[in-house]
Amino acid sequence: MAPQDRLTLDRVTAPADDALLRVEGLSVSYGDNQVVTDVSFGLRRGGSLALIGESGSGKSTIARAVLRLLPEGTGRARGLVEFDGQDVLSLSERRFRSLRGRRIGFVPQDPSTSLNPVRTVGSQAREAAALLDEPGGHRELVLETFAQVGLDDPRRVYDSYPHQLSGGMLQRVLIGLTVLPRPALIVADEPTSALDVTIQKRILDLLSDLRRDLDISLLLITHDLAIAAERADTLVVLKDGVVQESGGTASVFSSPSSEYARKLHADVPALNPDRYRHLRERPAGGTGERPKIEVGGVTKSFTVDGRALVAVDDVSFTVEAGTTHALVGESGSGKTTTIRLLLGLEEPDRGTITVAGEEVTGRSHAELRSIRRHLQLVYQNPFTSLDPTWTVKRLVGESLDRFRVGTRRERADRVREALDSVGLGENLLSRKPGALSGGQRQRVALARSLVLRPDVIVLDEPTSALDVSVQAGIVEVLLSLQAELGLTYVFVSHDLALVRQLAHTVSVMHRGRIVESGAVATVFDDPRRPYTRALVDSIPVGAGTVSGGVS
Amino acid sequence: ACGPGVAANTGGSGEPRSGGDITFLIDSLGDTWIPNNSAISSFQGHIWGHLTDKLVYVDEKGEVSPWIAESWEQNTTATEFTLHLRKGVTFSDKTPVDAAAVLANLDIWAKGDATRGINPIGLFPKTYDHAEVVDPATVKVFFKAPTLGFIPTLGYHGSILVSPKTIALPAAQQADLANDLGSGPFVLSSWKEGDSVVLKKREDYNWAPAALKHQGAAYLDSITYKLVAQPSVRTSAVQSGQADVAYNPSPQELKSFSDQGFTTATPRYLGFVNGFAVNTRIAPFDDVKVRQALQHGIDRKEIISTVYTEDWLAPQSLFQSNVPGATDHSADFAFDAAKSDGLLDEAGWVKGADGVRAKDGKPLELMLYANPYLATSKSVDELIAQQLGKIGFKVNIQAFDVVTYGERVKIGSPSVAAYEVTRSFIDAGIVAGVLTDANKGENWFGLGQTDQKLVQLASSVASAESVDARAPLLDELQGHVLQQGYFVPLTQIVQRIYLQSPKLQGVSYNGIAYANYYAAWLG
Amino acid sequence: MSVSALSRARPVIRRGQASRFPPTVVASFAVLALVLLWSLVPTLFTGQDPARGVPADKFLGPSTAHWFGTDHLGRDLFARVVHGTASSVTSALVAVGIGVLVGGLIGLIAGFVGGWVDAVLARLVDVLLAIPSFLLAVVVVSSLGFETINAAIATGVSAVGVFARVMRSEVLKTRRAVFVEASYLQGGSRWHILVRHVLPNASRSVLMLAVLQFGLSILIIAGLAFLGYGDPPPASDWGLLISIGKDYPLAQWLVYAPALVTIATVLSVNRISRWLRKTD
Amino acid sequence: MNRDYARYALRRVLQAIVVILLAYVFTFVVISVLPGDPVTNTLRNPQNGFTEEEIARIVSYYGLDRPVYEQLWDSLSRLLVGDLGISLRSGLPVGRLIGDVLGSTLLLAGSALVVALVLAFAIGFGTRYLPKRYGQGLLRAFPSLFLSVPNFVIGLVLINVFAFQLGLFRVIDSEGGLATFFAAIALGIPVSAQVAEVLIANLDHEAGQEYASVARSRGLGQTGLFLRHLLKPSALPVVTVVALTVGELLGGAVITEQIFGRTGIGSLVERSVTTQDLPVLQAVVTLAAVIFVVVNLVADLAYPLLDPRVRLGGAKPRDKAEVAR
Ligand SMILES: Nc1ncnc2c1ncn2[C@@H]1O[C@H](COP(=O)(O)OP(=O)(O)OP(=O)(O)O)[C@@H](O)[C@H]1O
Ligand SMILES: Nc1ncnc2c1ncn2[C@@H]1O[C@H](COP(=O)(O)OP(=O)(O)OP(=O)(O)O)[C@@H](O)[C@H]1O
Ligand SMILES: [Mg+2]
Ligand SMILES: [Mg+2]
Repeated sequence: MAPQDRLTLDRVTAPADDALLRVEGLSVSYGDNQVVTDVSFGLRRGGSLALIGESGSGKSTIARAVLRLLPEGTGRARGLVEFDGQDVLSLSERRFRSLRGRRIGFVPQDPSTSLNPVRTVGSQAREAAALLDEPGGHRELVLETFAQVGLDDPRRVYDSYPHQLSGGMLQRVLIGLTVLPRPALIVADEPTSALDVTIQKRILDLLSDLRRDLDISLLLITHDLAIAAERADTLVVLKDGVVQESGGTASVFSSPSSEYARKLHADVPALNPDRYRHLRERPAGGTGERPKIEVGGVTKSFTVDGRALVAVDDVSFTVEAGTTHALVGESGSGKTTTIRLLLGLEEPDRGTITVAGEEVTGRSHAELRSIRRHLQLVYQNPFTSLDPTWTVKRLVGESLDRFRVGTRRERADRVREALDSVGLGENLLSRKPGALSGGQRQRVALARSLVLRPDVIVLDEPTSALDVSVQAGIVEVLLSLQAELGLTYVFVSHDLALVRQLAHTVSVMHRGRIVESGAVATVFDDPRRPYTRALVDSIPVGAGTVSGGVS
Repeated sequence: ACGPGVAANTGGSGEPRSGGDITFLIDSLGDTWIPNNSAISSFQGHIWGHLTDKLVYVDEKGEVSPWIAESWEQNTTATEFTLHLRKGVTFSDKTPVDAAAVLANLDIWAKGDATRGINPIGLFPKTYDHAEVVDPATVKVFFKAPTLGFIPTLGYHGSILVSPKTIALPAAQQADLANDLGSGPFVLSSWKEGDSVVLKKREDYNWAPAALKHQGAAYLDSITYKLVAQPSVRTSAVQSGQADVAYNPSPQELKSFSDQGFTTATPRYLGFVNGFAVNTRIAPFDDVKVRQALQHGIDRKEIISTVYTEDWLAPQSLFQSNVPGATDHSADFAFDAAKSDGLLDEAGWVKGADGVRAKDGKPLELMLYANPYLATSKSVDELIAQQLGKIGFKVNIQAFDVVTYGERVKIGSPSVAAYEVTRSFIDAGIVAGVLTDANKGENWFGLGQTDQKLVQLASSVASAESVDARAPLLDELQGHVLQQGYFVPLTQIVQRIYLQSPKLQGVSYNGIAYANYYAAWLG
Repeated sequence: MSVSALSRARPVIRRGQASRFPPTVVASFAVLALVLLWSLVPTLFTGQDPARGVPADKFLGPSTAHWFGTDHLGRDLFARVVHGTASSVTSALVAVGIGVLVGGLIGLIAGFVGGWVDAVLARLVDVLLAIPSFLLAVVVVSSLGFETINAAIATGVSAVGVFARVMRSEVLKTRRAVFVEASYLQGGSRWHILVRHVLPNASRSVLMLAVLQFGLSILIIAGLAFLGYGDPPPASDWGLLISIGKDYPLAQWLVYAPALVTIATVLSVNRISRWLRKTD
Repeated sequence: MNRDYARYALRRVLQAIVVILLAYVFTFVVISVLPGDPVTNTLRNPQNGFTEEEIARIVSYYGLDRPVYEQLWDSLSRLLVGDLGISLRSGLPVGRLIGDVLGSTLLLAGSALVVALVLAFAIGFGTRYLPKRYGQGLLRAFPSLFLSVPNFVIGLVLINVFAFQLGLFRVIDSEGGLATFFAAIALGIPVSAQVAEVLIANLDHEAGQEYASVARSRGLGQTGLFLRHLLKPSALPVVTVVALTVGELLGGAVITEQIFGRTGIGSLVERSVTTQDLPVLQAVVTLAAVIFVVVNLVADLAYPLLDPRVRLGGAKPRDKAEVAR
């Protein structure tokens, strides 16, 4: 797609006179806390520049400084931000307002919170149309734009409230609103990270197309190096508010000069599909034995608003001991429901589930309890799965206490052991979750599931709330534990690149059904179903073009 | 026209003139307007006094003079009375106030009507037998026993003459003031429950008592009684000219108001002084020495100067000194802390380290129940607690709302050693019915009939057939009660206090201290 | 699943924030500390007797001898305020305690047991909420009698509904929390989950409400005292003092001094409650 | 949606009726805990000197000598046919007593609500407009301050200054325009604090939402942002808060009416409580509960229609309002 973009990859950074946006020595602080330090970069007219970096590195802050949307009172920017020859920071609010929207557009990260929930989409769209200074006909203009960004039924969208539309549709609306006044520059802050994988690609394609057709420059903010490489001609790598490296995409990408950029590159799954091959491809133990997990013809439906909704429809799969089975699929495809059935948290309407030879379905609470000693779950979101009032020590030791394993001392030892195995030190024992980073929390959750020494661990998108580098750390721990202890994993994810890195077998789910399953390599390299193909295609391909030089 | 305790009306400028409206701020409009049921309330009396007339007029000195009853006779044993009614008197609906109407009133006063929820009026002689219409202007009343107090009782605030039509109504309709027709100098203009009553003058009124020194219609066009619960708001409103009279201001502020030129009035009613009836059945008050110590331990001057003003008088007996027959016995209970200490020492009460006396391990304790009908009662009790504290009593104070007070604080109750008396009457003969339990008396001191002398004195007071014969008996009775320490007087009571604009003149106060604006005018 | 929702919940590891007390919060704590000391050791602050005065010295204005002036019986008002503190503070505490314990228990049972128990308790709580709380307090105190402790009980009863509702919604929220399910997977029993997870988490908001309710209770109890539902003399709760003082408009300090003390205390409590809510 | 809404509405209405009946019984039980009533009390006043027999006859006229549960049953069955009974204190029909004063209290409470809303929105608007360092901090402290002053102190001060010092209104004419206005201020100030707190919290919350930044990035100024975007979502939860403060307004009327010398539900309660006039108290307390329940019912039923986000469930708006408490 968009081959022109790739052709421009090697263009050198624009000469200063052609610069649309010039940032020079920008520092931003919130209160006394400086989060962006001495950042400089330039974006030429018609060009695209990506700001990348881990969470909290100051990307959004820079975007907000450029748009002068820093929170009043606390946020303060120093340095030079020049847009089209005008010093943005020193303009009066009134003068700058004429630039906002008209000349500089903004595409936010999460479309679901970016429109006023109590007003219709149309009424908010007219605000953008009003910027065009063309009298009358705002409604027609809006409907036209909606059609242009690929919304099928512009009229319905126009009359809808935001919550009545899907994330992808909302992001299209927002992009439409941004391009409508024909700005010279669009600032897009992680425009796709809140969306489903399959939709991500379509939105990014739309942005690229519009950019090309309307000759708009793009300041793209992302934490995904692959996306950045695919969509921008200049990269600026940030860490802790300091520029680590910048330059043309090709050069930064193929020969990163800073340590940080190199690590960033290495941690992106899409760019390194075989990173963990050595850990994964151990002699496949236990062939011939009975599979550790057998799911046969399981169906589960819920009643929603009086109607039956089949969340899981005749799902079957097996997992061999010591291997990782991945469940992939877009949001709402039934992945979580499947594993809740597996854990006995829901009763299936039909079908059987056996774990280590024991039937899970139709058991009493006490019987389930004994099965659970061998079967643990790691939740998607470590911010909600740990009781905020408990210390790490109690959290990890809870199951030992509940099952009355060993003496008090032995339990303390096992807690320490488990923390150690996920790479956490004893110094965290008395902390509460509030004082831990996201990666640390997910490790605690992992340690909690390990402490009983189960043989099956179910992981529901365990890294989707985390940064790539943090994710890489967790994945590494998971795989080395598997290699060491022969654990069996059921791994839920919508990130196919990640699945490719760590799973042995995979089931692709779509609307509650398994549409395709088999060994990872087979399914990914030769997808049979169009749905699977769409999923596989949505892995950013920036990797494919330039990564050769790296590995 | 100022009696004892009424500050002189300033100026007295010029002649009375007609016209004008006044506003009277009152702290409550009482509970109900059913005429009989509201008889003892201290609030509705203000309004009844203007809406209705009585058979006789009793002035602030207790003197009885004719009103609707032009004259009366009684037989020698005071068991039969003949009332001769004034002619031409009409209720506000123009029906005559004749013998039949008076008879209907006498019957309902005496007996009430339980089937319709109508109470008898309190204090109406229980000896009432029946009455008869002799002719349209003459009524004859019969009693089962000598009833000297009958005629004065007709001037009491419960004995209001209302139309027989009103009397015939069921309670729920009598409760609507608009249905209660009287023959007074004012008629109802409008009223709102719990808020206000507006009276307007009756142009054809022409039967005022001679004692009021004015005939014909009232001078004032209207009187508005408006309920304002906060005392400070009432006084400030008068001060700022928004109202003409504030009822029951705080006594301690009276002086500053009269200094500012406002008129203050503190008329005293006829009745008992404010004081404690001591229950002699409760230890240690069964000991006369302890009771006397109580009497001598109270510094009445300090109470008057702290809580009241010099308009309040120290008591001389258990009766207010304007009561006919009251005599001076103040020496029997004069303040003398040393004497009290001596009495208590004699009685064996020994002072402990904390200043509280004790005997046989029991502290000398007294519980006072603040009287909810008297705003100053709490302050007085606090002061008494201090004073008695000095002679070794440990005084606690308890306060209740009106209903709870009625439930918990009863004469003769084993928890009430000192019952605070605030009671008006028209005739001193009432004492016979309260001091002992003879003839279902209230037995104030818990003596039953053990004190022979008291029983004998009380019964001879009750059966006295003439005022002159009764006087020496009453004097002896007062002396006996006070010497025995049965009753501890505090102050002569002023239950109705008025703060009024200097423009308002010609106000009179009757024997129960209600202000009457019939002859009043705005100067 | 929206990733943004998570990134917003990113732990803001507070650096040096614990040491950052706004000056108004410091002042509020100082006021409360003073109030606490007044209630514990009143004699440290005033040598005068709150119940006995010199009648001749009545209605003296504020001066160095009498900081808050004297009342209608010549008693030192400052001494009365200081000595009345204990009663004002404990009665508010009693009110809050009743609200927290009774309301909290009802909310906890309703939220955790659910089903018909919840339905029944919910109606009970609705009744308590439907009757305006001051009316409820007035009605309850009138049936209990004129005493500050009864006013406190009445105030507590009128707060039961609010506490029950907050507790119930917190319990419901916590009960549905992912970490509760996680504990269940760790082998936790219902009782364990209730006591160890649900209660500690749910009680946070309840405690914050309790702080706020403390200030509110002082005001309600003062309001009841204003209407006459307070201890008999010579008690000197702040509300009683205001209520007595209001009858003497010539001696305005009799109202203003205790009123200001009340306002300062409640204001401090409210400030602290807001600060707690923010820092949490 | 429509059938669901109807079912939801029906359930809420039934619940409301149950709550009102329970409130009636609850009041009865609480009041009859203590023996004593105005009738017996008057009769027993020693000054009257009535005999036991006389007293008993009158007491039985009012049915006060019968067991409590019988009295409750009687009053309930009378209630169902709309008869509220007779006041034991005044002897007047309870319906008439309430009818006489209801208008005055509703006027007072309504005015207080208007005062509260105007104040709250002024404060809310101010916190968005005043520059951070100047009046804003002070303005934000207002709700806290308002919540800390006993409302009888506010009332006493207002009367003192505006009626007596400045002579702006007459206490005699307690139902007059200005008198009502100042009484409404006394009653409304604590309520305005609660509304303002919620409003400020919501405005802050909404202003921090992504959509506010996005709207600004489209070139909207402060006023436009406030009026077009922040006001509606911030004001919607206020509906719920206002409904909850109805209780405050009715309860607060007890003190405010006493201070300003007004008649109304509050002063009626006060009089009935001190005399333990059971029928009146029961009727008034139940009436207050009815008003509260109905207002909240309307608010809850209206909320899903006002706020497009809320589908059903009923719990939503209350939870939002909880922020205030
Ligand atoms: N309003 C604010 N007040 C104070 N600190 C803030 C504020 N917004 C952001 N920060 C802090 O500034 C730093 C940079 O935040 P920023 O949002 O720019 O990071 P980011 O690179 O966009 O991260 P992410 O990938 O999670 O969006 C972080 O430490 C963050 O906690
Ligand atoms: N308890 C429930 N009640 C009603 N519907 C449910 C329930 N749980 C899940 N569903 C519905 O079942 C479908 C499958 O949901 P599920 O959570 O399994 O999807 P998922 O693949 O895990 O999605 P995601 O990637 O967003 O986590 C969805 O449409 C969801 O709305
Ligand atoms: Mg960001
Ligand atoms: Mg899921």
